[in-house]
Amino acid sequence: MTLNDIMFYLFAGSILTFSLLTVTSRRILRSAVYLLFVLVSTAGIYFMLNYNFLAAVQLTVYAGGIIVLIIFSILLTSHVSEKAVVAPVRQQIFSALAVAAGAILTILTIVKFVFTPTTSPAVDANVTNVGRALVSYNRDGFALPFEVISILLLAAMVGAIVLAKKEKHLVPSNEPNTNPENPSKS
Amino acid sequence: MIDNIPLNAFLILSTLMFFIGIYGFLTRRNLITMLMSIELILNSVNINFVVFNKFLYPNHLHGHFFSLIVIAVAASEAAVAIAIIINIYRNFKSIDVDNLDQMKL
Amino acid sequence: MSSYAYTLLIPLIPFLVFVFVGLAEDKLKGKLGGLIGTAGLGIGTFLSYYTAFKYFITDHVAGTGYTSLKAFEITWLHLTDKLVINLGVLIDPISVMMLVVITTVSFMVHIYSLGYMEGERGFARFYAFLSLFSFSMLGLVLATNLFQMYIFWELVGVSSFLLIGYYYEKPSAFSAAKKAFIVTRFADLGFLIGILILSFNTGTFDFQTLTDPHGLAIASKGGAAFMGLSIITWALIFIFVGGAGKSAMFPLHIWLPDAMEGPTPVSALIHAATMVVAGVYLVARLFPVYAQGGPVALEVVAWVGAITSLFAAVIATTQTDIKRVLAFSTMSQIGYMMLSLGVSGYGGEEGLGFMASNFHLFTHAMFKALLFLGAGAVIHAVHSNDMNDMGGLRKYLPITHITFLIACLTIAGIPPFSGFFSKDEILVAAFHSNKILFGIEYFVAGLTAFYMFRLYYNIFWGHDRHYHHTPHESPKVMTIPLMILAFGSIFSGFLPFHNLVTSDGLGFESHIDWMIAIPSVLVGVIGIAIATVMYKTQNALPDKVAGSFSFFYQWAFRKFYIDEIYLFVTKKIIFNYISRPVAWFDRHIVDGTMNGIANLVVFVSYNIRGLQSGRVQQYAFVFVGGVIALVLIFVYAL
Amino acid sequence: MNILTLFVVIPVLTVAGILFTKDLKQSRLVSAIGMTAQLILSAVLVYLYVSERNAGNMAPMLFMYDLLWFPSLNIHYAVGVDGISVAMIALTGVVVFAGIFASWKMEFLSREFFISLILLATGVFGFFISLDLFTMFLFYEIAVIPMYLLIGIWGSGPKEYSAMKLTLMLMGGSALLMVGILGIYFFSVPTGGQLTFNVLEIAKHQIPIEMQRFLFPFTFVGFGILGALFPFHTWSPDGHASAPTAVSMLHAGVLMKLGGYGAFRVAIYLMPEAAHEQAWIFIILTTISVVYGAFGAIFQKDLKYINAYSSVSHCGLVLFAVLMMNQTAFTGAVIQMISHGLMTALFFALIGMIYGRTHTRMIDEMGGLMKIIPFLGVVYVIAGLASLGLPGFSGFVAEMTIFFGAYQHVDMFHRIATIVAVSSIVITAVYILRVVGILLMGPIKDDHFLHLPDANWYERLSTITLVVGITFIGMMPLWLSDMINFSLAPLIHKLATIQLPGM
Repeated sequence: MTLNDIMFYLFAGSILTFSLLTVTSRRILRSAVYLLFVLVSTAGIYFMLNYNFLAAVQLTVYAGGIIVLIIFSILLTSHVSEKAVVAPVRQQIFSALAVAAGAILTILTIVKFVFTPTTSPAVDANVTNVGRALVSYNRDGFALPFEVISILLLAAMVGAIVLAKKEKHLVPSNEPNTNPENPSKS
Repeated sequence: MIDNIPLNAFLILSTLMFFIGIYGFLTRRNLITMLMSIELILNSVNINFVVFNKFLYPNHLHGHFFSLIVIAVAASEAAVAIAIIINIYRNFKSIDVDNLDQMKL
Repeated sequence: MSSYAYTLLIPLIPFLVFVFVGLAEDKLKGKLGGLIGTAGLGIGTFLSYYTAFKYFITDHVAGTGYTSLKAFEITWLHLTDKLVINLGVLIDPISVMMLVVITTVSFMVHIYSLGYMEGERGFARFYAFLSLFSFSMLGLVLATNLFQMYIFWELVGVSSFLLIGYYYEKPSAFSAAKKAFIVTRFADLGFLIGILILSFNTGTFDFQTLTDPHGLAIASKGGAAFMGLSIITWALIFIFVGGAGKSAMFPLHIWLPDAMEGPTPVSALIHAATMVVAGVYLVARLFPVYAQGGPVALEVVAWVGAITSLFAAVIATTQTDIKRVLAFSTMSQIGYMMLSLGVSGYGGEEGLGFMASNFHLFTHAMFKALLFLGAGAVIHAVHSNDMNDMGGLRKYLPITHITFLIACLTIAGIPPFSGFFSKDEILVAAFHSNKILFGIEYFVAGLTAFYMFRLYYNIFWGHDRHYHHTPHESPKVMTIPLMILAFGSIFSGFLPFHNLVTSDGLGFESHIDWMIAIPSVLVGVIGIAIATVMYKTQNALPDKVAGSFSFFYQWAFRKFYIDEIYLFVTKKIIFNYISRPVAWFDRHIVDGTMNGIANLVVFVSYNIRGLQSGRVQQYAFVFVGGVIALVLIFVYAL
Repeated sequence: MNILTLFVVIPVLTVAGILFTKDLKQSRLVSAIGMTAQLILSAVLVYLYVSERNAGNMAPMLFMYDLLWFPSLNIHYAVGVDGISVAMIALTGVVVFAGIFASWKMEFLSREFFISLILLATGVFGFFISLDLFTMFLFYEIAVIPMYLLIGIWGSGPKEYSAMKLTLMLMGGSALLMVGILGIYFFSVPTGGQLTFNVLEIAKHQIPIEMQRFLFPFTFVGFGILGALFPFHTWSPDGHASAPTAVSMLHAGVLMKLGGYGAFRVAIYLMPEAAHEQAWIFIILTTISVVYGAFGAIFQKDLKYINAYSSVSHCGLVLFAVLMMNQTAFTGAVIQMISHGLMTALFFALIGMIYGRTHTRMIDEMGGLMKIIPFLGVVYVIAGLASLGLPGFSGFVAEMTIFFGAYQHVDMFHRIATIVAVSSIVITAVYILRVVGILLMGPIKDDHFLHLPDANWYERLSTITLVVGITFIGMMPLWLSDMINFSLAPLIHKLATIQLPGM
């Protein structure tokens, strides 16, 4: 067993462990942190696969951006010490069963299926190649998805702002005494 | 570099991650943790894309770019979702998904 | 032939009067409506007498029989290729005789009612209905075919209904009207079924074709059998059911006593002289078919007639309502007529019963109308129907008294009044046919004399009651019809019926059989004598007699509980055990099933609604489950 | 323009006219004008039809017009009339006319009311003139839908329930009908070639007997539900009881006739072989309808329920006659449809007027009304007498024709069914007289009723129109029966020539 193997199983192990912890931890903030570990480990996998640019994006956007966003929202919506309400046991069992069945099915399919890799020479996924492909509008270029994504991001940004902005009388408040100290806010 | 690790190992890893994500989505009551489960799912899918790219079609970078796009989508999705969550929280004083059955009316 | 076309006017004038008076009822002040009606019927009466005169005397070629002829006919409706409903006017001996009877009695009643109904609310309405009735009855007797007869049969029924229910604010009057209509309607059901069978098997409604001795109806008497009798016989029995209903034969008689709730002139016209003999007329009309196509049906007719006459006479001896006594008497007399038809044969001397029946119908119409109108005059004077409220009226009502006495003697069969002649013919006919029936009729003759004189003595003799005001004789407009009818009662017996109205149109020699006549007169006299002893003066004898037969008396007084049986069947059984369950069944089972289906849909959707809970996780769970299931199916199972 | 198309155009124009009105007075005026025009048009049509026939035009359908409007399924706007349709159109004209005047005082949402009412009439007129099954079905649906609104909005009592029930059951019928009609369409030309919805075209061919066996029950029951076939009649009592006057009139008077007409024109005409085979089942059902409806009516206390059950009985007689499948019975069926249409419309009109005065429909709460409102009382008695089959009124003609037609079958089964059906005349008499007795005769029960006003001019107009129709047919049935008889010739011919498998 090479070091590479060990590295892989280490990453895989941490991904699975922290994934499980993410979805089972009763403290939301901890879940977020566990998620961060999962994402970082995933980035490690990408590194191992030699997709350095992707791994970097994964680290910055996911681990850096999204997790921060999530943590902020957690802090906004609940107390740090607050424990998440757990679903009823029945729901957990059924979900687990369904999930297990799904996983087994999928894995069985994967195992049974014979993959045939292409024999064409590989392309190195270095930053140059990636960058070139990203803005190329040739047959293997990704200029159009790139633009689409940029528009999507813009739209998401605008949407997020609009949604999160406090709007007056969005829902008529049934409890006018909720914020008695700050009536001008609502 | 990692050629001796079989493709199936990656796929099984991503499958498990995917279903763990689904499990989380099904069982967590908190909207934010559900969102995190979705991130897990997306992540597992990303792994698949990348691995297929690497092992089966190294002559292209399609899987790689797909992952990139997914990450971007995930980011914007997270942003919008969190905006919605905050909005919901403001209106319902709760982000427990069980309280949010107004949709059926 | 068309020289009789004017006869169409006889029914048509009353119809027009009905339409006019009926529509303009509010506008006709005072007696105007009545006068119009009376005038219209007067014309009809004149035309009828003219027709009778013309048919029987002027147009008759001596030595030949009377033929039947169609004065007028139009097609009213096509049913099938063969069955066509015509409306027309048929002139033959019995229809002409009936014309005379109906118009005479109706005209008398019209005149009489001018006095009797004076000041009643709806005076014009009364005359409109009377005209409607006259129209229907005339249309009935002039019918050229069975179906026309049925049409007018129904119309007669409805006009009777309207007239019985004339005092519609009185619940008893309306329920009597309803009862009359429904009972006769029930009988008409039999009539209709009979028509259906008969017309299907013969392919015609027409009387001339039906009664043709070589026609299908008579020729097919040995045809397809059902329960031992030929189809034609069954048809005839069914038709007789209709006739029995109209003529109040046992056991369909229950409506007639109640029908006395109507105004008395109506009882005289409809429930004594004309409508109730429609059944007799019906059998007489189809007599050739009965006699030759279904002798068994004729036996049924005879027995039903005999039983009814006995049954009604027994009840009549116990009743105290004078109109009801007369009603039962009517039933009894119609029973005579039916019996007479039933024992008759066809043609020549054999047809004595047929002749006797029509003869009796004629005389009965006169004297029974007289009795009813007389009773009306009495009621008019004392404002009561109950003979216990009457007595000693002969001083106050001299004309009524005399005419009533004449009528009583007539019905009792005392010579030389007309009832003697007609009843004698019936007894002779019965004697030659069936001794048992003959015996019954002898007994009934005695009973008749007894109850009529019981009635007579109770009204006009005995001691005075305390009247609210002194009874006084009715106005002339009422007494003159009484006198005319009394005249008819006395002398109509001398009409040569055996030459005029016979089963085959040919006259035959008839003579009084003194071997039968003398005992029958004696029986009548004995009946009168007993009544005289018991009722002429107030004494305790009637109560004693009643007491010694108390059980039987009670039965007879209660009309043998037939009404109660009917009530039990209709109210208890039909109403409670058919109609109520049907209503319940409809509401709960049939409708319940429909509602059940609807509720099932609601139930299912209510439960399905749970799936659409709005809970994202539940959706996701189903989604995942669905995906897994699909994978299982498509990847692993296939 | 084709005269038949006018029957659809005039109501549509009337509806358009009502849209521009402001209040009750205007909208009822427009409706009255439109429907009077319609009535006159019906009369003109009858006249034209009769004169055309007298001129020797022997075509099975007159005034034909054909317009392809949906080519890919070969759906035409094909119209044409024979004696039967003409008679039904005349009936509809009279009933709608009377219905407008019966709802002269409809204050609540009057504009919408009249629009719905006339839309309903449009559907009915369209149904009767159509020769194309699909167009016929379309008009049928047009007639059914406004019903829901009319009962649900302007009804009384449990109106939502009744409206829902009525509409759902009729829609259930439509669903069955749709199966039947599509089935007929797909097997309309068994020899191959362009499929068609046109009744006349289909009638030229024989639909395969196996398909007929399958389709006939669908079609017949589909129409039968509308014709209150036992046990699918329960919408009728509730629906009628809740519906406003004019709607009850139209519904019982005309819409229920769509069932009988359709059963006759589509089910029997196009599938005579299967009809022959399966008639016995439906004869049993309709015989039950006839007697059962009458018995059901005896026990009711609500005037409208009584009349609704009586409609079940009378409409049962229509279907009964249709199933007897001979000329006389068919004629009787059509006359009965017309007669019952007029009578029942009259009844419902009267009930509405009485209800408008006494504010109750329970017969035991009323009594002696004859003395207070003599006009309505007399007309009620006339309607009752007509309903129990008194000669001189249309009911008698119809019933007699049916009974005699039905009795022409020689076998015991038909005979017994006929005799059972005949017995309904007695039961009918019982319930009619019961109502008349309790309602109109006897002493006045409630002093509040003492000063009720008698009929107004519009009420008189409405009822007299119907009474005249009833009496006219009752007195002179020959022209009507001849008109119908003539039009039955193609069907009778078809019936005579069919090969009956196994018979």
